[in-house]
Amino acid sequence: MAEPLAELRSEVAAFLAAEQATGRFAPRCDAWMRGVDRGFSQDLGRRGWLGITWPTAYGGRGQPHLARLVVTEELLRAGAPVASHWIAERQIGPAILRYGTEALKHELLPPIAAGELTFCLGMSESEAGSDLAAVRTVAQRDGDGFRVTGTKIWTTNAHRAEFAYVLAVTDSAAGKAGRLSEFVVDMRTPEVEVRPIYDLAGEHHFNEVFFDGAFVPEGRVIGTVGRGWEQVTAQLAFERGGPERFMSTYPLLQALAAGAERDASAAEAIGGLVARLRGLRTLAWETARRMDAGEAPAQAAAILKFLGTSYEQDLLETARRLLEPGSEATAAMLADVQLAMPGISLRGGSTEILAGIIAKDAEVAR
Amino acid sequence: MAEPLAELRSEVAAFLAAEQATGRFAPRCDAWMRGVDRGFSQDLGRRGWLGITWPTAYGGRGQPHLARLVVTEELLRAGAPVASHWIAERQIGPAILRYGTEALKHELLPPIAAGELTFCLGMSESEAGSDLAAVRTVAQRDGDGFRVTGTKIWTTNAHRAEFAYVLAVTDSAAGKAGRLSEFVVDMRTPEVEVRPIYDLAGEHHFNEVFFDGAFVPEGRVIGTVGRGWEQVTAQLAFERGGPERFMSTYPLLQALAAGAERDASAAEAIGGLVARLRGLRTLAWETARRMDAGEAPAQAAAILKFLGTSYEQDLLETARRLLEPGSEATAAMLADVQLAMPGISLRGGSTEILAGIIAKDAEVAR
Amino acid sequence: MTREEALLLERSLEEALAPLHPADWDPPDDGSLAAEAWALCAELGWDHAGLPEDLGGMGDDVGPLVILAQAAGRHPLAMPLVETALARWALATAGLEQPPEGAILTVAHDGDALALRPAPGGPEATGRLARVPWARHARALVAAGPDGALVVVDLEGPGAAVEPHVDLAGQARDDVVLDAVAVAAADGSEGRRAAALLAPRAEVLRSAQIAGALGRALALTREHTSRRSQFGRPLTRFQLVGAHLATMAAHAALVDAMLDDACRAEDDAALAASAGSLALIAAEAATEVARSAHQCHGAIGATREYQLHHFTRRLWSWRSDGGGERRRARTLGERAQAASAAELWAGTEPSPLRG
Amino acid sequence: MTREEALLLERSLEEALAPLHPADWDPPDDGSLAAEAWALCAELGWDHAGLPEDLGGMGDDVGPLVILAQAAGRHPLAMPLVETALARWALATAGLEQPPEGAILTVAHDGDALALRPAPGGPEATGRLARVPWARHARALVAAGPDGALVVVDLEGPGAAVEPHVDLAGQARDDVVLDAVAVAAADGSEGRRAAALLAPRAEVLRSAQIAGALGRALALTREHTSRRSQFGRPLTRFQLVGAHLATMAAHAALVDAMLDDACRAEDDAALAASAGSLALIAAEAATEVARSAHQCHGAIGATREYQLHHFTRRLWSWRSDGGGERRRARTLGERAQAASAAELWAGTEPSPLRG
Repeated sequence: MAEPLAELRSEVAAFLAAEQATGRFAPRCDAWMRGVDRGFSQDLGRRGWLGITWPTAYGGRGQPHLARLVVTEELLRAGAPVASHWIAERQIGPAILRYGTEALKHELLPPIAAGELTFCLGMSESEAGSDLAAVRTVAQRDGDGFRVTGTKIWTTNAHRAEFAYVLAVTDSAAGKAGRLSEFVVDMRTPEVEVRPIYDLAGEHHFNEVFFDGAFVPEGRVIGTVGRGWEQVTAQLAFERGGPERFMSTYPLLQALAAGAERDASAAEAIGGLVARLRGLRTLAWETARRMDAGEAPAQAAAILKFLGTSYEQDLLETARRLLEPGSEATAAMLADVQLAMPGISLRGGSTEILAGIIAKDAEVAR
Repeated sequence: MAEPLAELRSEVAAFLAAEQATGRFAPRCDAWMRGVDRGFSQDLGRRGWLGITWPTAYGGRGQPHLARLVVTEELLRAGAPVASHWIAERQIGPAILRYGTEALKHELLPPIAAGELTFCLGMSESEAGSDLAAVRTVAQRDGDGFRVTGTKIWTTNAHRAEFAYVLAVTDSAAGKAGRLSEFVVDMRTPEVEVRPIYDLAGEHHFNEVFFDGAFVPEGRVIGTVGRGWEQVTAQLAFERGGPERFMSTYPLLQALAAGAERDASAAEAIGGLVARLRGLRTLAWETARRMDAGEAPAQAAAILKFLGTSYEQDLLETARRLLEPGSEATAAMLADVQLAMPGISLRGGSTEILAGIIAKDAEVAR
Repeated sequence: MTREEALLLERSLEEALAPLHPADWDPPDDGSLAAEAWALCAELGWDHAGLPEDLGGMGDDVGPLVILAQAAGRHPLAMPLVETALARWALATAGLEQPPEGAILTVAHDGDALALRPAPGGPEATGRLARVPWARHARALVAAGPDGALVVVDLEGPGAAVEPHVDLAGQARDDVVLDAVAVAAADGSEGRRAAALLAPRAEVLRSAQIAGALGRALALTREHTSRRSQFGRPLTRFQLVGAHLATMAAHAALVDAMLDDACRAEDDAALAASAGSLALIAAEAATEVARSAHQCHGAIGATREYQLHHFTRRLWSWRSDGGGERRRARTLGERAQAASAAELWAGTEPSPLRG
Repeated sequence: MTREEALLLERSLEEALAPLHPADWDPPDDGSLAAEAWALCAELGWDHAGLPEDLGGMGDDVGPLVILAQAAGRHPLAMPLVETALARWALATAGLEQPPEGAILTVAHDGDALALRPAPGGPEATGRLARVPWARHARALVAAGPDGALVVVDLEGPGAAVEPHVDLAGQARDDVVLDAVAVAAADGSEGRRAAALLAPRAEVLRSAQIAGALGRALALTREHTSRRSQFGRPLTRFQLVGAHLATMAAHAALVDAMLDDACRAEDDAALAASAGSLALIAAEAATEVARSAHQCHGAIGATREYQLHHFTRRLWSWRSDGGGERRRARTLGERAQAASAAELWAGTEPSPLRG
């Protein structure tokens, strides 16, 4: 990696090591979903490590995607608490940058880059599952804006978010292509209500979010009314193509390498995992490079998530087999990952959905 | 196992050990498809070990299916050359016993039980794949019989067989239920032609068989004209439910246990395989017990084949990993199994087809 | 036990336990006891199932305990019914005194980690026992001691301390620390038999609990996938969903067959041999079934509101009980590597079929 | 090598090799040479690709050899083009003499199994080299000797014997038995560099051949599944077929990315590190892709009449070359277990991206 990137990596790693040493955080698997610490995100923002690819005019640093990849790799490697800004910085910022009005960019990108805003994703609905074409939430014109009505589910961090990204129907008569639009909804709008959903670990990250005619001003539309399908598809490439698809569990790999017995069985299993991790990092780098070249590598991103899920599941099984019965800390980490794994494997699209995308993009199957 | 069965097992095992010691055969994986030795089959027949469940009137011994299971387990364990009689004894005999006329039973069952007849299975067609409903071979009434016209493919041992079992359309206007009938076709009929197909190992077991108006007398119909679909479905339970679905590769397991290094990796992998083999044998015994109780456990048979294929594939991968680079004999056995495995995993229905049957029989999916 | 007795026991268990956990039920994860359920089971005498008939039990046969454990797997109630019944069987087998009615007992799998020392008042045990199920609630535990005797530890006496932990399902799995605790030890042939059979029976019973939970996970998945649609088609119409359902059904059938096999074992050695394979097969089934169940359920399956987690979290925990899969597989594998060809083959022979 | 040069080389290889194996082509499995193909490659000088430009090659960069090896994977011709090119590179790098034009050379992976003894006329080698590709056709082999020097063995000289074997694909994999055979050894720094890089380069090139064969297996499977129907629907409409195609495409993409990574390695140590992961990933891809390809093809795929076997049989053989996956994985794993946290992480860092 070119010099400045290596330097950036050292800086981020040094910062994280120091913060961890002071006890500010303990490495945790799946921390980009579960590790919520607004102050930590703000610290990253102050150092210029969020929105690093965005133009300086919007609070970014005009760096390549490879620089962002270096930062995210180090954050994930450390298991640092980055959930407060993650979704906003990963996919909402880029979507606004690509499709938003000048005013919206100036309003939202700088605070996202400062780590000051939490976004939640209002995509899924209980009857839609992975099928975004089945979204039923509607946004009806009302004066100089829209009124959003419907229910979103599996909305991570809705109870902590300033804003929701909402995918809604603006033309129910249109086909998939013209039916949907994207909105930024202020979560303080009175007609928005949040109900908690507890996950397998008994933690509260998911929510159900009810919109009962919540008003959204015209300026909070992302992109073009009716182009939501096309826009969100591009967004999913950002969502799937990052290293969180195989590095949610890096702290467990580290514990495994350090803690497993030194025998043939352990060495062979760990060797296989390490090789796969290198392969996945290489694919992620390649994906970032293609984004820098202006592409939207949707299939590469789907492949990354597809292989990443299988790697993370195999890592968990291997670690469980090799580390149990282990120390208290190891047992706790294993339990943490085990309870998170069903969620990890579904996020960004189930394996079944991804297989369809990969096969279809190769213009073969559906 | 009750006393007489244990005795039967010892007898068969002792015979096989003695024959192997004289060099009459060398243990080979997949020998029930590849190990062709008419004389050997006749020796088994002379000892009363073929058609053992059939009534004595037809050359059998009136024993339970568990006795047949004991014999087949020992034959497979030894990797003995049993392909000459296998298909005839496993599924054609039982089909004739169940549906055939008295004359047909007297004609064919005694020589099958004597190991003197080889049957080939004319089910698959090149455009039908696993879909028996798509069979196109027709059997047209002609005087006191039928004339069969069509092409069957993947017909194992057709070039060595006295008879072919043929599934053919007798009423092309009928639905699946009334469309098909089952015939026994004499392979010496002049209008039958056999073309070899070489497999991955370059061996000749498969064939394409052309029927160009081959005459079949009325008496060679199995069961009722038009009931072929129903009859063949019951036959598939016999085809799938036997120990050959996980014991094709037993000689490799034995070589693995004897030849692998003694380390943690080898012990853990071998331990897992041995436990699964015990589980599969238990399922196969249970399936045979249910046949003795008069059931046709089609779902249990599909489960056996489904789990058996995955066990055999894992055994091969484990053996390859643990035994290479190995001795010449081991390398040859590994190569043999590797080249046979695509065939092994497809025979009796691909995993995809079986999954459908298992899920469907549980009245759920299709 | 006749088939009728078995069905009767199964039905009584079903009728008593099913009403205790409604669909929206979500008990705490802190290792606490489902006291009402436990009281009911004790009142109905199910914890005595392993005792001789003259003591109110159903005899030495492992069958009734297996039915009990399957029910405990289908009904995810926080209580040591299986552990107590197993411990009472061991005490009776060893010729030791039965604790009072309603007492909670448990079983440790690593009794060989204890140091036993003779003392004036009888032997004393020192050491740490890891992850003992429900120890905090138990009056006593039984274990196979380092010298092969059955050891009974009074957990309420001086020198015994319990460090609380919970497993993935919020079930108590406590470390027990013993400092010169007076124990009862049965080292006659009956005591040794009970000690030697403790681990295999625990494996069989945990596998039976796994079987019960597998069945429920499969049933919930069938229900869910036949009720829900995606892309305009019911989930069951998707071939990959069918593949998951087939995987689940196949693994569940394999475990059931091996459970029957264990129940048919003709002697103690045969039971131990069957249990070793069964435990590995059940652990693998737990992994595969839980994965497929969650995959078919999607997000709803990963919530506390929906019932699936009661079963999958227990499957993840139970598969590791008794020392873990790796140790078990290695033991079986080392035996296979040392075996002659005839021993290897005989080692995979099922128990004789009856009728 | 510029991108244009790479494309040009790729196109020339494609145009020359593709016509040499028609769809119904089924050469013998006896380890014999595709003599016409070899003569053509030698005439076009491709076996010289690893030499310095002034010797008619394309330089020290591994890139041109990778393109050559990928083509050799796409075109299943029985010849040691990759081995000869690698051996010529090693000889040039070590400063040793090049054999005459058209000479067939090969490479042994287990040169440390040789015993080298000084003798009046120079060092002599004794020992057995296992499964050396194409040894029966080769004039000489190169290997890394036990002391780290590059060793060249004249296979036509006295004391050298070849025991013929074939691999799963009918390719010659011969044992070489040496009895006090006079060898050339380069033990200066250039010779040691060539010897140290021999195994990593062989791994990269075998992985490149695997990549070529993966691509062909995938293409054949796409073609087959889009052309054939079952139960009235094209195979590609079946979700499980889609899952197989996705598995194949994903593994192929992973191998391609790691091949690029190896080509970008900044120094010899980086190449060795990349090659270790690449070889494991390529071996796993070979297994997965071959399995899915056969599963999608059904019976036709398991015949000699259809082309798939040319690729899958080579995939099954190539994944084991150089000592096998188990040894490789263990080496990587032992290193990871001994590593500090920082080393573990750095050990998975890709080679720098260019542009």
